[in-house]
Amino acid sequence: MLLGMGTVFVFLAILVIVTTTLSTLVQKYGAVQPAELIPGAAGQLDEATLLAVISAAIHAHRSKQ
Amino acid sequence: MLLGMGTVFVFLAILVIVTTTLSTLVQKYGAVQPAELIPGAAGQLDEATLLAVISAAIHAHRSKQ
Amino acid sequence: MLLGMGTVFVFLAILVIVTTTLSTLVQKYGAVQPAELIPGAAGQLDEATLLAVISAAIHAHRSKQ
Amino acid sequence: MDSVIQLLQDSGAYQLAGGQFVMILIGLLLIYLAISKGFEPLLLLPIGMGAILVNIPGAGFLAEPIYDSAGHMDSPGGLLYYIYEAGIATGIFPLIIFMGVGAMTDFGPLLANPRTLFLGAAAQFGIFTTVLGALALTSTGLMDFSLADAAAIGIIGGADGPTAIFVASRLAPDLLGAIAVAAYSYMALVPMIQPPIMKALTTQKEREILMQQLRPVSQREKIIFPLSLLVLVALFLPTAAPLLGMFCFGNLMKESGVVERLSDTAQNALINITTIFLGLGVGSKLNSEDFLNVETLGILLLGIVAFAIGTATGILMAKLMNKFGNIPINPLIGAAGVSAVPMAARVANKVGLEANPQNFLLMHAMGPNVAGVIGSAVAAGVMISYLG
Amino acid sequence: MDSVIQLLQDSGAYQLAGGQFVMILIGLLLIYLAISKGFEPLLLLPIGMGAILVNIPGAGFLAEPIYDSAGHMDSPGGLLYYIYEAGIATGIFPLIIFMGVGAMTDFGPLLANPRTLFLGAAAQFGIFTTVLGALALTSTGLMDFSLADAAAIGIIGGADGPTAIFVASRLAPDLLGAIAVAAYSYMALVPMIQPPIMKALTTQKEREILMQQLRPVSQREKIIFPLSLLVLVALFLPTAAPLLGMFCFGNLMKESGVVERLSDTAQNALINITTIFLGLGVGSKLNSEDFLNVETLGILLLGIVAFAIGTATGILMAKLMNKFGNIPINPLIGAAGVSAVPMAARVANKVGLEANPQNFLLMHAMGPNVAGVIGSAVAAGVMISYLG
Amino acid sequence: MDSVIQLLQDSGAYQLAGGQFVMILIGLLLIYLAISKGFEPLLLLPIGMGAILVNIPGAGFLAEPIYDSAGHMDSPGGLLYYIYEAGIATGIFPLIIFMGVGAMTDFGPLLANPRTLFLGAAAQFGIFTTVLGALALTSTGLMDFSLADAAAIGIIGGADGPTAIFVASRLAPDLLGAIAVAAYSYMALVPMIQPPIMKALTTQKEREILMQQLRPVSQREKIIFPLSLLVLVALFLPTAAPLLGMFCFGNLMKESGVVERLSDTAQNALINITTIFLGLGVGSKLNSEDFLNVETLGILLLGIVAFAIGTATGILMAKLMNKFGNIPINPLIGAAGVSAVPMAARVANKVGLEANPQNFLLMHAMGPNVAGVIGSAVAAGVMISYLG
Ligand code: NA
Ligand code: NA
Ligand code: NA
Repeated sequence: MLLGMGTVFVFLAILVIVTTTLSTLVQKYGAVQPAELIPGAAGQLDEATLLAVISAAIHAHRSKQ
Repeated sequence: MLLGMGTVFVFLAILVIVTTTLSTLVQKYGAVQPAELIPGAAGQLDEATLLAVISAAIHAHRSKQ
Repeated sequence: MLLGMGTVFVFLAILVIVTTTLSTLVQKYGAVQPAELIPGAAGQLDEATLLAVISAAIHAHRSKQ
Repeated sequence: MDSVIQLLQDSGAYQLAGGQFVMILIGLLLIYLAISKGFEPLLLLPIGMGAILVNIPGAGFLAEPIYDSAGHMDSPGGLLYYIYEAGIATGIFPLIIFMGVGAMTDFGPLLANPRTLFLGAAAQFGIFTTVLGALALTSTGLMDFSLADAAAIGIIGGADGPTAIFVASRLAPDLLGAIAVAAYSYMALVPMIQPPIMKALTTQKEREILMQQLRPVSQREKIIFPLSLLVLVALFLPTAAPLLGMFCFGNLMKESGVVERLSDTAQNALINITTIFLGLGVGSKLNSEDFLNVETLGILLLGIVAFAIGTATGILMAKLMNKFGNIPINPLIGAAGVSAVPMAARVANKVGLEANPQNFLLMHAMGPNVAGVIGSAVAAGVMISYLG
Repeated sequence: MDSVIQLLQDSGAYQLAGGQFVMILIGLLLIYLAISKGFEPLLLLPIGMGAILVNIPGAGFLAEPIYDSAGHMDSPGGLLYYIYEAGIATGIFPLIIFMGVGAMTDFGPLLANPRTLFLGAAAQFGIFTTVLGALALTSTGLMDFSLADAAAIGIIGGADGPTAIFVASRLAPDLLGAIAVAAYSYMALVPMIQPPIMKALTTQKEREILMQQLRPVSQREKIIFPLSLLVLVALFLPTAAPLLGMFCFGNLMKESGVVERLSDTAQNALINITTIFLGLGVGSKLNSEDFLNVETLGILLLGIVAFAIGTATGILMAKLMNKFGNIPINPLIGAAGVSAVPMAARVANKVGLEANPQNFLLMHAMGPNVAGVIGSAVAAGVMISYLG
Repeated sequence: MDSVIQLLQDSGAYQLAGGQFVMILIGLLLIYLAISKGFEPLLLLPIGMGAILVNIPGAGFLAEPIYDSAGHMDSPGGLLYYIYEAGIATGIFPLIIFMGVGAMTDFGPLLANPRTLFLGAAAQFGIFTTVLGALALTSTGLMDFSLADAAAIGIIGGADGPTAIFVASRLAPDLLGAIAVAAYSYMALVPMIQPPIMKALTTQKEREILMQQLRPVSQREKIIFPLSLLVLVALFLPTAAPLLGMFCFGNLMKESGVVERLSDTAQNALINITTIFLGLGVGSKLNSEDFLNVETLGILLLGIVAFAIGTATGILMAKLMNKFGNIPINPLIGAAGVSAVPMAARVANKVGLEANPQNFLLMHAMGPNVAGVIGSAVAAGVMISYLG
């Protein structure tokens, strides 16, 4: 039971750390580009990005097998 | 078939009696406490009531077995 | 594959013909009775119509068997 | 070339049997009546569409899924197969609809004048005489109805769609399509079926009877009513508990006032979703083998007889009560006891107004009208108790 | 004559065993508490109705369907059988509810003050001590709880209905009815259970502590939070993924702002439909064999102990954090860590206002309040990981 | 100590294989594209979430339920297992979506100018050339697509999500995830894929062509259209009846005007609920074995080729019709024939405005746009007729 309670605490402690870190990062670097969050027309490079990222992922995975 | 029709009549006759009786009772005794019907904060004695009633029910049932 | 594409074309061509024909008919004969389309009380002869049509259909079908 | 032949053989025109063609026409007729004549469109439009879809040869709407020996699906079933099996064969869809109807029903007029429950009882007489009628037709040798079939047909006289579908799904699944079509068609035809009977059985003076204004009914009475109905069902007629239990549940959600979001959903999103699928599922029973029979003519005939008798006995009961009671009842509201909510109550109001332009019977007729819903659910319970 | 006898034998009064009668009264009591006392009516009204329906003898609400050897249905199952098997035994309904709750949850206050997650963690202490309590009661020989039962009972202390139902459906289905009733009843009783404990464990001065205004939280942070929570769950506690995954999904739909129609549906039509059926299904577990036991008394007792301990440890954790941190925390908000959203946060606010009329704790208490939801879902994952 | 080891072994990090990690990243990428880039968020957000959930090791989202020999459940299945099996393997979810899309579709522009159906037919050319392309890729030995796989891939070129999912669930369930992702991604990319092709195949003068104003279309024509389409499907292409039947049903509910509450529900609550579950279910097919293959690259490549060819053939057909007809057609609206409603029509409008600021093509492009939906459903029927 201590283990159970310990797991809850450790997990939420990790969540505190991660959340605090990410919030700090977002407040530092993220706040300036609100436009990026507005949904609408897709960006210019998205197609290439999408294909490139998925292709890279597949190749990376296959080369490991 | 007479039996079927009879059942419908007897059942609805009982419903007439029960409904009339309950309506009379509600109009006599129930109309003065409209506040009780308003949902909201639970009353002061509910917890004790709930536990007492369920406990009593269980004991009553077990003692019969 | 030509067959597949052919099917799509033939089907849509039939749809063009049917649609054009029906639209012409509706524009010629249908436009004057807009009241008939307004939902509401059922017409005077519907019951007889309904029964007659369904009965006729059943008899027509049974006589073929 | 083989491919062309296969495609042509797959085509509906090649496979279309005469019966299926007739059933597609009947589906189109139901849609026409729903749209152009306003015949119960919420049900008859989906039923008509289901009838068309299920009769398209080769479309597989009623195909059963095929599983391999390990239980994995080799080939999926058709949409209407799943809808019918999950929602209608199980009775789930009519019960959800009944819950929603309960959440839309106001028992106030009934509670203000509980004696109108007797009118709702009397109008169920049509149900039971129709059962006898079905058995009589069978004895002529022209048709072949079992006792369970006869009971399911009789319930058309209850003038309540979900009740009829629920009973038919339990007692006579093969007749479900015809019974549902008859029930909803005649409910749409109430404004034509009832007035001649009402006028024949009442005098001008009776039709002019003014009724006393209904007393106001408190929220508390409206909350207690579904609960006491439920307790009576539990004590005396448990086979009516599925229908009346869900009906009382829906009504309690509405009247309690504490679960408005559930009540709203039961009256809107949930009942609408269920109605779409119920209609399609009922339509899927409109196949030529089950529908293009002389039995369907019998069902249509018996259905209208049931309606007519129920209307008559409702009126006659009101006249009888006037003999014994001292508060006058306009016998026209007895006709509303068949159910067909709220159409029958509106018809009573209209005929009353014709007799006397000051005679507003609508609220008075709502009492027997909703009593008729309870009455036919009780009758359904009796039928299932004997024959289910 | 035989027919009359059959009808009487079918009647509920004939078949009604004492236990069923008591259970129907308990169903009526739950409905009374829901309507007149405002006890979590969205759940307790359907649960009470389910309890009544399932205890009507002969109504067959829990009947299993019967199939012939070819797999065709001979006799359909009862409505509550289908609801329970499809939605509760599978865990689907609590997960859909959790998605809807996620779509209604604002993590803003938590993100503005992430340390309040520790309060939400501390308040889960009640869960684990209750497990020990259940095992202790078993060791007395008075009751008989397995380790899985004890874990399911403990989760009542999580003060979160869908979590309790989900865990009970996996670990102790026979106790599900009692556990759900206890969980929702005590959640309704939070305004009575918590204040005495809060006052006993805090000084007047502590209750007067004013908290700093929360910083505004950007949409981007609110989008990133459910995703990072989900990734942490994936990495460290996958058995919590069903509950927290759906919770994060719902929250992401809301915060992303790009799928408003889905978010609206998850918060309204879908959660309402599911709540109706979840309540009926839970109520269907309120049968006399499973509920009229001394074990139910143990569950009720342990449930309130769990609530009390969770409240206490939440407050004590806040006091401990005040020892080490330099930003003061009003320890009253620690009590909101048990969950019972948003009731516990409102109680913290009310007790805070009593101590100091300028002390508005509501938004501050929402942080530990939603943290408590995460905390008990994590605890549920731990339990299922060990015992599932 | 053993417990600690078990907990760690249960943890996702311990079990996480490389493939699952990559798939979770792809899920996050889809969510990023949905939220930040506005890529079809209604589908790609739930798909991405489904991809993440299903790849959490040990979470059991795809676990099959286990039954004992008496048919009682020993262990429940995972949420995504139930969603996939009930809604996608059966084809139910795409059909419900198609009904909702039908209830949202206005055939007015198509009826005002029925010749645009030919544009919707021509743009399906991409579907069939892509099938050849898939077979060609297989013949290179780099990839391995069966004929059924090739057909399912080709349907990406139909630019219609539910059609693609329906066909893939019947013909190539293992490729369903990749096909759905490709279909929705390319639909989102229409504003980038189409304009270069449109400009390459048309002259400035052609793009400037002004089209005659569309005549008003009566409600009666709009009611007759779905019914006549349905009858033609019944006669000539029954394998297209599931998709087109539900589409016509939805459209008829809308245009009939007599079942507004059903039409509203089909367009809102029902389609939204289904979309949430469809997305999660499709996402559940994004597992590493099926997705991290060279075949997925092939699907992505073929999908964009299909889009490009469909766009081109739509434009070329419009130019061809201008050779023979005397009412001028702006060839840009031919590109809208691929479907991708209403994005492709908006793109045609935008490119038209660039050529001539007075040239409003939106309503003209809606004709081929909805014709493209019919066209790809017909193509789907052809494929299933040959290969299903
Ligand atoms: Na009735
Ligand atoms: Na909690
Ligand atoms: Na298309």
